[in-house]
Amino acid sequence: MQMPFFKPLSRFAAIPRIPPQVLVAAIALMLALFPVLAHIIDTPFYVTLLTRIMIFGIVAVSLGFILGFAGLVCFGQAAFAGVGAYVVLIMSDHALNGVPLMTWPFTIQSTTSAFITWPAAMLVSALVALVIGLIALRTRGVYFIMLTLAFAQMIYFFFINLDAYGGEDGMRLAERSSTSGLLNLNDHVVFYYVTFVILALVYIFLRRAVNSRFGMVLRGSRQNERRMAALGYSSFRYKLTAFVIAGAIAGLAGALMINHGKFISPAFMHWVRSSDIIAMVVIGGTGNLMGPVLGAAAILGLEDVLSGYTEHWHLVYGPLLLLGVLFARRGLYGLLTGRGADND
Amino acid sequence: MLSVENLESGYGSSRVLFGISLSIQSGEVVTMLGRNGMGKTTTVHTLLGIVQPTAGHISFHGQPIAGLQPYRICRLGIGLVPEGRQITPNLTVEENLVATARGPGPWVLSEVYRLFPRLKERRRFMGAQLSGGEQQMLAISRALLTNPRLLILDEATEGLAPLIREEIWRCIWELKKRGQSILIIDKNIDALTQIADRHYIIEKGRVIWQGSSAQLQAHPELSQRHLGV
Amino acid sequence: MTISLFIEQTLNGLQFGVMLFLIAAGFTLVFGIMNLVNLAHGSFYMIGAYLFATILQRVGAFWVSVLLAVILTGFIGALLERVALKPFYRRPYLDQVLATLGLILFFNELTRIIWGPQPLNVTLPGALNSSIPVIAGISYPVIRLVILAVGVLVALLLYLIIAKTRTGMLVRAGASNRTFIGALGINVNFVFSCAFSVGAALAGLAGALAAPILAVEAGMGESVLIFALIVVVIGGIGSFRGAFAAAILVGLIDTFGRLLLPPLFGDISVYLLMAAILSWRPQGLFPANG
Amino acid sequence: DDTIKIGFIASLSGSQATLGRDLLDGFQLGVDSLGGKLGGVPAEVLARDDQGKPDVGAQAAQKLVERDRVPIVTGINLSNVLLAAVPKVLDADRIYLSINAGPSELAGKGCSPHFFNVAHQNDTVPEAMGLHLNQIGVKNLYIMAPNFAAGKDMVAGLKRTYKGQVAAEIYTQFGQLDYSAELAKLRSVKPDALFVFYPGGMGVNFFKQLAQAGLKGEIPVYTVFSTDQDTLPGIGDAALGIESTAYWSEQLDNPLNKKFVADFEKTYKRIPSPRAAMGYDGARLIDAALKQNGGKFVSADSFAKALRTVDFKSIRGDFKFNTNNFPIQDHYLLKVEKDAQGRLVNTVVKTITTAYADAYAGQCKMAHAKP
Amino acid sequence: MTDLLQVDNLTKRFGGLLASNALNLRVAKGETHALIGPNGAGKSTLMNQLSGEIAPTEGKIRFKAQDITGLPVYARTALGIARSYQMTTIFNGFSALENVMLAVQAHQGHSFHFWSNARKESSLRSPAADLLARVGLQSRANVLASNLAHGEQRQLEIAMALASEPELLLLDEPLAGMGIEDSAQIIQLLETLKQHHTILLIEHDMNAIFSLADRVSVLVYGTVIATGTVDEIRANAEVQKAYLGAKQEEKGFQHA
Ligand SMILES: Nc1ncnc2c1ncn2[C@@H]1O[C@H](COP(=O)(O)OP(=O)(O)OP(=O)(O)O)[C@@H](O)[C@H]1O
Ligand SMILES: Nc1ncnc2c1ncn2[C@@H]1O[C@H](COP(=O)(O)OP(=O)(O)OP(=O)(O)O)[C@@H](O)[C@H]1O
Ligand SMILES: CC(C)C[C@H](N)C(=O)O
Ligand SMILES: [Mg+2]
Ligand SMILES: [Mg+2]
Repeated sequence: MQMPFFKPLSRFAAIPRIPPQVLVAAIALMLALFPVLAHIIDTPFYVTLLTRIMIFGIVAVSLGFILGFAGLVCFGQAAFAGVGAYVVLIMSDHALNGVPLMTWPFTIQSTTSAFITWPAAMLVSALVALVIGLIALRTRGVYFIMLTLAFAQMIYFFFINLDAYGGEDGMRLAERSSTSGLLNLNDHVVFYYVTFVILALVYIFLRRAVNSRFGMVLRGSRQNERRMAALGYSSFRYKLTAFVIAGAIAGLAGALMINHGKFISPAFMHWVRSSDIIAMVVIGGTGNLMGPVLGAAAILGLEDVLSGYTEHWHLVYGPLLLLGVLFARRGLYGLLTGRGADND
Repeated sequence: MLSVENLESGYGSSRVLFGISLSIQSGEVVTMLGRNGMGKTTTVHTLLGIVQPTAGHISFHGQPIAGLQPYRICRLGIGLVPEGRQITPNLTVEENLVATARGPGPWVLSEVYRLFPRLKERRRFMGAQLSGGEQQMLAISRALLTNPRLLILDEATEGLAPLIREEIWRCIWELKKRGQSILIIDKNIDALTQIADRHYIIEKGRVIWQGSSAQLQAHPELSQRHLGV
Repeated sequence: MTISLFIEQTLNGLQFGVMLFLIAAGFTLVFGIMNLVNLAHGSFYMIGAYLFATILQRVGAFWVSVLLAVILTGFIGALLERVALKPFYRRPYLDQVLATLGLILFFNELTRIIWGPQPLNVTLPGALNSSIPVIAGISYPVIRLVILAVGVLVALLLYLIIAKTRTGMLVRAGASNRTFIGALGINVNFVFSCAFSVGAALAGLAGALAAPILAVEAGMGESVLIFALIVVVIGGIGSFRGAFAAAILVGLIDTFGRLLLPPLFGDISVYLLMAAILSWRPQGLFPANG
Repeated sequence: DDTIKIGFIASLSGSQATLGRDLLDGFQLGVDSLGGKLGGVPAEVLARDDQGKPDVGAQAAQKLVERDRVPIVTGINLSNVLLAAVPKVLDADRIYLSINAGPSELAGKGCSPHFFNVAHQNDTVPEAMGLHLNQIGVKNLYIMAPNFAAGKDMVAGLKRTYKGQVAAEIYTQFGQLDYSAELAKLRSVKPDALFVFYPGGMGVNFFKQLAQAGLKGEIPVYTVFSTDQDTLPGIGDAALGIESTAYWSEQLDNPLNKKFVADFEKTYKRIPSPRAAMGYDGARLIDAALKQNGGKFVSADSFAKALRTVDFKSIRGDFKFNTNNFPIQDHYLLKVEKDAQGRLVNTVVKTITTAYADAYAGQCKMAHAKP
Repeated sequence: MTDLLQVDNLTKRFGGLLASNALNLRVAKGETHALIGPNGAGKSTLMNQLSGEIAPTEGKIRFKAQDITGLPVYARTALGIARSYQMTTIFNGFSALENVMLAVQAHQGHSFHFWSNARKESSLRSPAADLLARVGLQSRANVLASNLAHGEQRQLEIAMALASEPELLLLDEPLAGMGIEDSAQIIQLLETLKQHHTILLIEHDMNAIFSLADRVSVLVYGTVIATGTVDEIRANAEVQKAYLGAKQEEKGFQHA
């Protein structure tokens, strides 16, 4: 019954350990300097790739927050991001065509301004998360997973049937959000740094949150919900709050995503995409916030490399995923730092 | 029938048993005594192959059993009443009993129902719905129904009401009269000294004393020092 | 809606339902009982379909091909359990989900390499490939009636085994007390391996029966997988009765939903059903095991 | 650089994978038939899988132009993927040459001097079918298609020429597997005829189920793009007798085509589909245009000019680009029959239109746009 | 004597089984009230209804004269009821101190703080440290809860229950699975708690009951068949027949 053969990789003593603070600083520094480096060695494409990785990193961190600290395995994080993307798209579309967002009971004109559309994306995603959370958080474990999956699929089909905005085919964003002339978002490097700053802010905020009183309540209810109630906590409210925060952050990532790729289709909101996000979190390491970012980088990077070699790259990627889960129990973060959950 | 020599084992990297040796003859009732966390349950688990021994020998009826799968060891004739009851929550009482029953032998369903009429009343209940004490009765009955040559009771009277506990001692007494070999771990030392033939005191994964009930009673300082009585 | 349309749709719904049950039953065995979330269960469905199509091309006899495909799929299931899934029994759900997601990708790619991207053509021999009048005015495909019959038969058989036999008890006892059931003389590993490969075989059966109706192609497992998952959850994890009831319910709702509801609601009817049922009963319809 | 890189995106997995595979195989055969060179320069085809998903296709296109720096991208089979991916190519000032998908959006107002389609504009093929249905006197037509860009184009094209009544217009989910509910509905309506557009795996499912339900004999079925060699082997005999319109067939009788079909069969052991044919044509068109420019891709403008002006012999016979860079070509009525070896093939029944242009060219306002 | 807890006509039905059967119970302020009875009599079920984890079929529960029958668990805790479980339930991933800090935080009720580091807040740390000291765990404050010995975990659990400064402590078999030494330690702890809290205690360990309890209620088949002082209960013939056995337990088997 013992399984000595499958010793977790992180137990092997030979791997050098990096202190978490050093790791975080190194990653931040590397991200901050990367465009300069890319410019020097003339590989601007990697600025685009890294922007993408950071955007997915934001989605993954938002999931890592609720998954690792509140134990909420949400199969709809990509859908929240998708909603955010559609909000920016639809608002911009209306603004560019001069069609008001609504005319009754009063008229609201739309805008392409990032200062309005991005918060709007967060708000709408948060609202969607609120509604879903109110229902799904009444269940636990696999039932919760399945309910979030069901709601994500409903969102997916909602957009498939939204013919006015492309339906199944998706829709293009004609131009990136405007910033009142502050920044030129069309510039790859500017956009890169905008993404980087947002990722950093999200990371810092969540990092504070998980160690705050609120975060302690989340961690407690992940470990023992029954006990939390006996202590006098209504876990539901805290989990719902966390769920909504995660939804809002994913929505913000969606706003970045549509600006980055200038295209969104419902396919992005399919449950399989959400499972990609989960893979990022788990492969990166649950129970801390840098893990999901590492996971996003590892998975998107691997995809980029493998798919360059062969169209049959899934043949390699699939088993790699399995082996990654099997051996790196605490994820890349655990592998690098020797730390596991709750040591953040 | 059972002989254990220099048994060592543990969990992961932490060592718990440091060379346990003991033996049980046919028809004997033997106890393991000791304070919390000294390795009594671990010894039992190692005997049954639930925990793998890292050193030492175990033989049952002359056959070496160290390293065998638990189900094989059980089939050789060891019936376990595990610590913490470990009954199956999603089977009914009767299914819990039938699922692992094994013949031939004196123990059949009607016989255990005679022993614990309460179980008969509850036989259509799910295991999870039983009270703590009822679960304990179920665990004992389940072990008896495997018709074991050696019965192991690990804290089998824990959480039982005094009346029932009394009933269990009476039952063990009866089993002993029928020639059943039994290994008991329990906190009720007074009861044990009356029922058992021999005792082993375990401390920090070693046998630090062994002897008969009379010897144990003759040395109250032993109990005081090693058992906290 | 005319009576005949109603009857035909009911048959369609029931047929889809039993199909889902065949897949969900295996999933329930593995998930509800051994506590293993095997998303690659849909791959067995696909493998069953491919094997059936390949064998049928060689052999030509329908039932022989079904049987062979089912046995082979069961065998592949046993192999997979041994090689890849054993270490995951004691892992959290999340690890299982990801690992088996990886397996899905692997199997899809492997079938694509072996059989190519072209869907396989399955032409049924003789009478199976026709339709027969069920009641006045409606003829219905024979193969769909066969599926219906086989599904109901398997459901009955499973019910008897699970509810009435000692094996059934052990299977139900399942993961809840793995260690101590073992210490009481049961070879739990063996029981689990058997249950796993029976589950795989059932999915293979579903695949073989679906092959004549649907395109046999890589990735065919995932679309049914989600519905099978929904069935398991609506029914209550680990409950066969629940899975059967839920499968029929889902089959009917989906079929009629697509006919009667506006497109959006037709598409999401099953998801709505699940959300409604779970917010009413968070443990599904039949929460107890059995 | 002494090689020319061609970015090639197509559905290599998913329900449309046979289309992607045929496009790629045809294109590769075209390159191979030219000695592995295009315009006299060694060619490298960078094939990418879009999985049938627009966002994946767009992502692939971006990578091809930004990282691999390919001057020309081609391949995409699905219109919705194309619509998402093409801007990535055009924004980077490269050429996109479509060898299959021909959505209306890119033929009219959204046309571009750097976008070409050597295969078809989606609407034209069902337009030909509409004409045929009028000729044979269909009065009450039941229409089914998947709910995505091409599906909508197909129905729009059909309805542009078809004069009879429409009994019902049903859009199903893209990638739907089981059509039993829709078939029951169809049976209850009892129309004169059925028109469907179900490419790839969807077609395999649909036609098999149609036959099993006993509806195939009862209601005549007409289709476009759904009973070609990329789906036909999957459907099997259930496809026998179904009529479709197309601008190319494996049975088309001209020497260039005969050589292509024979070469393709020899290399890939199967009969080519129109996708394979257009892949082949696409490779040869690129070759011709590059040759005209001396084997060099200097700029998108100069290469586009070459594409428009080069004298290019298509294996389908008469072909030329319209002002919107979409083809002007003939359309035929095809019918699924068995050939001498008992294989299912699309025989040419008759010609329906000649030198037919799409309906959108007039809306295309490009600088060069004078016929 | 005022009654802190009043249970009237409480009935809980599990299918056909009456786990609580028109049960009446009074727990007076300040007393230590023991609940004994045969296995399956419905003691834990009563406890669960008092704490709010399961809802009664019928009947009323009043605490400090307020009807709490329909309140959720956390709301009852806020009113001053705390419990320990028959099976240890603590936060295994936290240190002993963090376990208690979380309990203290619950009592303070300010948990929607997102920014400052809770582990460094002295308003949480010092009360938590005091509580650990009260149960005798001060030296183990930084040990991960899962690494504590069984007895220590029970002590920790009691410390957590105390954090809410409860008026009523519900203790379900606090001595279960405990060695003789550990038991003695817990009994000693309960002796001191007695002075400040009202306690409702379930135990099968008669020595503990007889040394701790002010009053004892005997539960049989979901009904209280007797309530009285320790001596009254010990002498009660019905109780002997239903629960204690004719003689004191340990000697029982001799005549077999
Ligand atoms: N699963 C486990 N993993 C790690 N350590 C364990 C495990 N089970 C027990 N231990 C440790 O092994 C030691 C011996 O435990 P064991 O359960 O054998 O003691 P015991 O003598 O049966 O005590 P008790 O009287 O409390 O039942 C203890 O220190 C305990 O903490
Ligand atoms: N969830 C449930 N469903 C059905 N029956 C239950 C449930 N919980 C408890 N019971 C039944 O209610 C009765 C009372 O159980 P309870 O756990 O309250 O007993 P108890 O007095 O605490 O016993 P013990 O001293 O053995 O712990 C038992 O007969 C048990 O079978
Ligand atoms: C030709 C068809 C098979 C495909 C269609 N043109 C599309 O864009 O999807
Ligand atoms: Mg023990
Ligand atoms: Mg109890």
